[in-house]
Amino acid sequence: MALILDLVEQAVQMLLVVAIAPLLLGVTRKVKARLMRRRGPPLLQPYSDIWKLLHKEAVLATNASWLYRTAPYVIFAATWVAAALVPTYATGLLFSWSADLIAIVALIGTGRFALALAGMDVGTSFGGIGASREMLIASLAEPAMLLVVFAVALVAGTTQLSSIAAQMIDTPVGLRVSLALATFAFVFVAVAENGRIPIDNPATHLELTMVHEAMVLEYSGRHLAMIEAAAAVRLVLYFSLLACLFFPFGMATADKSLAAVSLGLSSYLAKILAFAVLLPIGETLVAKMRVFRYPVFLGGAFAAAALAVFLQFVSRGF
Amino acid sequence: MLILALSCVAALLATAALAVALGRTASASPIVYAASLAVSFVLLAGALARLVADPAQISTLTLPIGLPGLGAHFRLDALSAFFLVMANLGGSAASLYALGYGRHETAPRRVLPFFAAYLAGMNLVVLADDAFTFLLTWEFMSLTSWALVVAHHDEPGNARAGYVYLVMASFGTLALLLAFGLLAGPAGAYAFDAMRAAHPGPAVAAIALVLVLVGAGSKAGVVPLHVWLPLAHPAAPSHVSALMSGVMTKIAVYGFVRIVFDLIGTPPWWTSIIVLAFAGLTTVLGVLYALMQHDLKRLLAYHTVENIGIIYIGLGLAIAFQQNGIPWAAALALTAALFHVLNHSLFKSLLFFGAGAVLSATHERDMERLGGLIHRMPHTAVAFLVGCAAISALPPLNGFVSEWLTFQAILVSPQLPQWGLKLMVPAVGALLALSAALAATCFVKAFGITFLGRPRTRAAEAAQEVDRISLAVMFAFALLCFLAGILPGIIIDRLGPVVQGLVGEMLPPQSGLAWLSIVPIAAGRSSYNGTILLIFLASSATLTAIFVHRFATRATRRAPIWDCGYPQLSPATEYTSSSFAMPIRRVFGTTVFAVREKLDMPGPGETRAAHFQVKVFDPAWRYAYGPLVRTATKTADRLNPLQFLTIRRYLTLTFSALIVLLIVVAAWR
Amino acid sequence: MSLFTDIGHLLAAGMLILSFLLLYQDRITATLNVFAAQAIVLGLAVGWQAQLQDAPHLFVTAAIALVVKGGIIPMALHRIVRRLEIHREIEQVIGGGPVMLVGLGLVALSIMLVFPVAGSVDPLAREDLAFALAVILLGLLMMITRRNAVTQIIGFMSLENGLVLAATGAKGMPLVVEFSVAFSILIAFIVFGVFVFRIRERFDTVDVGALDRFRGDRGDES
Amino acid sequence: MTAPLYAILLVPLLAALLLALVADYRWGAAINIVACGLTFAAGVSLLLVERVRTDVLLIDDFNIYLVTLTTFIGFTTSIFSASYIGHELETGRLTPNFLRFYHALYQAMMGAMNLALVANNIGVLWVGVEVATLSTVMMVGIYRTTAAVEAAWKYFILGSVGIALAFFGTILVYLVAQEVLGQGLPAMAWDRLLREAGRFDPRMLSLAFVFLLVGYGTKVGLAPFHAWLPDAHAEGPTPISAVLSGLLLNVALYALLRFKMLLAANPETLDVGRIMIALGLISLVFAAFMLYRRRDIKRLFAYSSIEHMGVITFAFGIGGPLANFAGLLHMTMHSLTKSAIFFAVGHVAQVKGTQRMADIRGLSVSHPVLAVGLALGVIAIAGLPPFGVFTSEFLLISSTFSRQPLLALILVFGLLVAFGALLLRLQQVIFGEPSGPAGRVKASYVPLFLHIGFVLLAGLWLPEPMVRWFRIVAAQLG
Repeated sequence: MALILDLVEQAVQMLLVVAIAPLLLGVTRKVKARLMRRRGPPLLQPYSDIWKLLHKEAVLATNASWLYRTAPYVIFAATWVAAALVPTYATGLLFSWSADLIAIVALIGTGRFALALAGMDVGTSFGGIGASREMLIASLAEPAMLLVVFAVALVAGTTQLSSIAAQMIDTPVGLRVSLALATFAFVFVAVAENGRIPIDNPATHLELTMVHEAMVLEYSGRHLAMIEAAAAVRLVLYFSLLACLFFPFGMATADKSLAAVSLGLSSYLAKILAFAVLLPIGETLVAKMRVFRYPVFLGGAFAAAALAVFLQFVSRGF
Repeated sequence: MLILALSCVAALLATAALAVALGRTASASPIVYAASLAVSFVLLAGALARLVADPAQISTLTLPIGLPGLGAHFRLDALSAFFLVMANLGGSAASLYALGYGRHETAPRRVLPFFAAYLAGMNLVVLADDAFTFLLTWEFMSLTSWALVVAHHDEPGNARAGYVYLVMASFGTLALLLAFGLLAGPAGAYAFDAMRAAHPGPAVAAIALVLVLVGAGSKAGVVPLHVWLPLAHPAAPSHVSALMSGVMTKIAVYGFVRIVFDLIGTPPWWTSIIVLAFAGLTTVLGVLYALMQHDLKRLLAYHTVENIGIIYIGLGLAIAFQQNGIPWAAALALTAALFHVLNHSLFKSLLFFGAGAVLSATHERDMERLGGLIHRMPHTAVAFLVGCAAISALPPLNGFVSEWLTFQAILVSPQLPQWGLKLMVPAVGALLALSAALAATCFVKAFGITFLGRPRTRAAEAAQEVDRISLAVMFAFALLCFLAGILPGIIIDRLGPVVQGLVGEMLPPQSGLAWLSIVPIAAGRSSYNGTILLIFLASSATLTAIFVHRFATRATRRAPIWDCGYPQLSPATEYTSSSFAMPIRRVFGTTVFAVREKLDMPGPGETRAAHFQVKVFDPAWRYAYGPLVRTATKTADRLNPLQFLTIRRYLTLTFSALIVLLIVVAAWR
Repeated sequence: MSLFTDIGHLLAAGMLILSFLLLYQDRITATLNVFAAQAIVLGLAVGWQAQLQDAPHLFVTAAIALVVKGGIIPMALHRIVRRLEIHREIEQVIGGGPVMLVGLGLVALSIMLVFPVAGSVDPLAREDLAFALAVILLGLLMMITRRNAVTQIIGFMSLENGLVLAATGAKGMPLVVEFSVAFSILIAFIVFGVFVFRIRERFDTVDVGALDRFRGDRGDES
Repeated sequence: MTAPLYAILLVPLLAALLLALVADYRWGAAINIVACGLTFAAGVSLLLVERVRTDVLLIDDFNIYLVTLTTFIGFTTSIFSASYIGHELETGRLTPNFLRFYHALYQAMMGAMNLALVANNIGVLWVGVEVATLSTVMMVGIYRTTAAVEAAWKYFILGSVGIALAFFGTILVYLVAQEVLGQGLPAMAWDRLLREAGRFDPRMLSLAFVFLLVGYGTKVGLAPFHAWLPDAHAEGPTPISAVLSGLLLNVALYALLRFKMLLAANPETLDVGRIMIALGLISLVFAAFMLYRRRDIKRLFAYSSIEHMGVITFAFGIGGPLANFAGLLHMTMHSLTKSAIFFAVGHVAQVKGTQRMADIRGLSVSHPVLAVGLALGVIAIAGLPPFGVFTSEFLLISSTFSRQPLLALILVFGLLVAFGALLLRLQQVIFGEPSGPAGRVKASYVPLFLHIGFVLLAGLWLPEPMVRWFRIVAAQLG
């Protein structure tokens, strides 16, 4: 019985992340447009975009291989599973122990791996550009992300997301220098991984500046839909991670009473909505970077995270 | 079992003799490879049985050969059994693969005898139980592999590769010899048992450890002793490259583990800092070197260096923990290292087999001249892709598990008391994280440029899928990569007794756990479950696909690629491997490798071709070996005139030597 | 007894002095004559030892010294020198003055080496030994300060004189005669070598340096 | 049971006289082989009969295996030489009456070396070494080319000076000995000297050793007395190079070690070990660097001989049971291996018609078996397993490092440098596109592979009596 409940919970969680993903995208776009004095698309526009794409026929390049066709599903699945394993409104998910934070980071990597390969499959130079830049960003961002993981794990004494969150809630660690640094680094990484300004501009289609868009340039129809959905889910994933790691308050931990759960749910939604509003604000404040200034940006994140880890090694008090 | 192993080795040597006898006959190659396949399979089965059945049992044997008064000691314990499994897994796979691949061999007489002898040598190293036998077999292994490296001596660069290889190899052997001399003491107690019994003082232990790091490291490819590796591994025939990269470097690791953990036992804690420093350096530099390559086999060889670094990180941590009395953590780190040994032998062999398939299909190793092979050789592509994913440490494959364990070991290291370690370990962790990401980049490049896109040359267009046997081997190894990834608990449990024997602790048994997940330390702390992850991924992907195909359209139209309005884009417009690596080169290369890029772009209206040239310098050559060679040459030139003196001058030499000696006698007393 | 020892001492010292003379002789013919003189003194010294130790076989050695080294070989060398038309050549000794100093140093060294342990052995043998050692070293020094094959041979022969002196000085040493014979043969070989290889015709000079024109690895490119 | 003992001296003597009369070179070669075979048989039978000790002759643990080794290598070399000179006659480098000379001298040299080995008398020892030297001098010059004559002349002059100094040393030893043992033969007999060495005047003994070291050291080819060695090896007939490296150097070293035993038995004496260490390391490192600039393949291996003599001298200088054992083993292994290498080199030089390595390439393509032989030889001499040299170097380095780390490092450095040079040349010669004539080798490979086989065997297993002798001698060497 309890198992069934857990399964239900897990399923809810999975559906939840997929369900709200386009909405978040819509929110960010809307806010951004508003900040630019545009009216902007309706909030639910992403849903209809994906829906439309799903029903269009997919145009494949003549020399596209099976990898090109399967990649979108792999990407989506990897991102989705990763997102599904991050506790959103309640800790102690049924399967949350099957992959800890490191594994989740690696899962995102799996998705990226597939995406980059797919970008190179048809053999246009855009795919190449996109893939090589994406991997550059990844190879700068992933270590920073792992260091963030280290820092958090050292504070909480575990890499288990549920346990981390539970720990943070039950025994409030208070304000920690290392955690502050880690949060800072995490935000940078999240911006980079989601291809937001200043790293990448999701709205652009100017070949020389685009990264993510360049990779998926050849995609159309349902495949493109999958990739767009994956991108949206990834945004949710990072928001939930941010919420779960650094702002876990309000999560339902021990008691799974309806009240607690609903509290957790609402607080979760509030949190990620807040992030979805803050992100575009941040984006409008800065300008897109040249490719070769990424190292500076992500290097900052890396340095901050590394500093956090060092502090943890020096003394658990930080 | 030990008897069996030794007789198997004897059989391998007999096979080598047989190969010599068979000479040029057409049937030589299948016979030899079949024989070595059979023998190494028997060895594999035996060692596996031993590891599963009673790993704790230790069987020894002394033959009346070898060093006079000492005899040749052999010993089979859990550690040797594990490495026997690893070695013969690679050995039998390579033999099987060669049954197909070996048909293309142009000079079988230069390969066959040494192949069998090489297998014998690697097995003997693992079994040796005294310094003399160990070094003898160790160098025998180097010697036979040297012969294999120079098998195609007429191809440019191979002779040089062989030269650098053998010189470095004997350098390493001499370092090990010095270490043994130190451990054996002036009395010359060369048997490993005697060394185990004698507990060296901290100073001796430290010096010995450094010497072993140098000696075994030069064979394993620890930076800056790696220079021979990217030259030699690609030069050999591909199934041998697989053995050299996949197995021999691990035998070197075995040497390190055996001597440091078993014989020395208690090196001072600070030696771990040295090991960790070199390991971190090796990890990052190795993968960066690999990224700069465009020769497929050389890329793989350089990447071996990175994995060796990861393994040594585990070993360094194990030393640190053990010397600080945290055996369970030492067990964790050591398990991670040994697990990675197995994993790397799996996917690196797989990748070299794949590279060999590409080579035999296109006669090309240069990725810039390949591409689009996924259409021409689909099966190879699948296997190679699995290898790439595994080596990039992507879940749910095996590469991730060992890296995950290493990370877990790093995460418990704040318990280490010493400051040096407090600062070194997180730095190494950061380097490991960096290298993990770079490895993914490296293999996106390797697979993308070689198999994806459009063929860049005729050779790539005309490629044909390779023979069934090679494919079978590749798929078997791909499957093993999967299994090791989703069922790591089983392997960790097999490693338990091995680790137990070395650091006196082992990880808690995993196979009993629910859902087949692994919990290295405590359930609340960290756990990973490849099986569930795989199920999750597979189910969600298929569900989505079904959903999409069911409820949305599945209509598909083929169309030419988008050419920005320029019809028939030539393959030359594709991204090349050097252009793919360009951003990384810009970011890391300019500082690390002193990369020089020369672009000669014709102005508008000019009809001449544009030229782009990249020079990547290996700092090891630049700052270590180059000067060394120059000094040696200069010294030789300085001394050479002494060959051309007149008799009178020679007499003067004799005379002055005599006078000096006389003065010594006069001054004495 | 003291008289005897004094005479023995005297003869040995005479050889030493002749060695010094050899060292700075720069005309070949003169060098040959001085060598002959040294050989004769050697013969006398050996004869004296034979008398002293009443070891008749030593007279053979003495005779060899007198006849072969004092007579035949110098004559042969005179002929060679004349044949090679270098009997008028002035051969410059390398660093004449310093060489004398070095020679003195060598004498001092040899005395230092042999004397202090004048233990049970009778002093005569010791002194002879010291002088013999000095003669040997001086001969060697001469060999390396001359460029001319003939003078080098002379240097070697005076070295060998020193050896014979030492050998005969060693009381009751067996096979001394055989040794001296063997050495005479050796020297005969050397002379023979100069003669047969006809250094002049082969190398256009007696300068031994020229022998080294055809040096092992010279002139091979890579 | 002195018959075999006299046989190894008389057979060569008679053979030498006989060969001086035989005009036909085929007969000469045949007689040469037969005589060497008989000598070898006698040498082997020495192992079976019980030890002999007379006033002049002596068989003990030290020289018994050296005699066997010497006669064995003499035998194999005579076989090799038979085919070698046949070719030399075809190419007209030698004429039959020179060969008469050559064979007679060959036997004379063998006899002299045996004499030096079995002598129980420091004077006879000296005579043996000198006769061997002089006979080889003449064989070195036998080609009569300017280079050969120069080599012979250099060898002759330097050798003679060595002879003289060694003789002076011998006189000194007699002087110190006769103070204790009284005048006459006893004061020159090994067994007595060794027994009474403790009572000798240490200072004079040390002085004597210095002269002997320089004198016999010249024969051993230690730097800086080595000058004659490379040219003598390079310019003489290859069989002579083989016996020079394989035997004569050993015999000279044997003489030196005999005297070292005296000093070892006398604690008061100067610690000559240091001097030997210094000379050994100088020779090793010097030769190692000289290897790089060699163009002539025979000269290359001549320098490698200098290098190994340095290693051996170093080993005895270090002393101690392990190092001395290693030194003795290394002596044996080096003579077997180096003579094998010279056999191979001889074949190479004959089929390719040159000794310049620059003109010899791709041997493994044109003459695979020969290439394998050469490669095995070089690998063995470079101290790689599973050959005997590895065993001795293993013992030497490991035992030295635990006692004298610094010296061991220098030793390792020298060995590594030398290895680099040898391997470089080997690869140049056997790999790449074949060059020059590809004619078949018209000689038997038996001697070559016989030697290598023995070296290989010794690398894996040493016969028990040999080990015992080595141990005893090692103990005596202190």
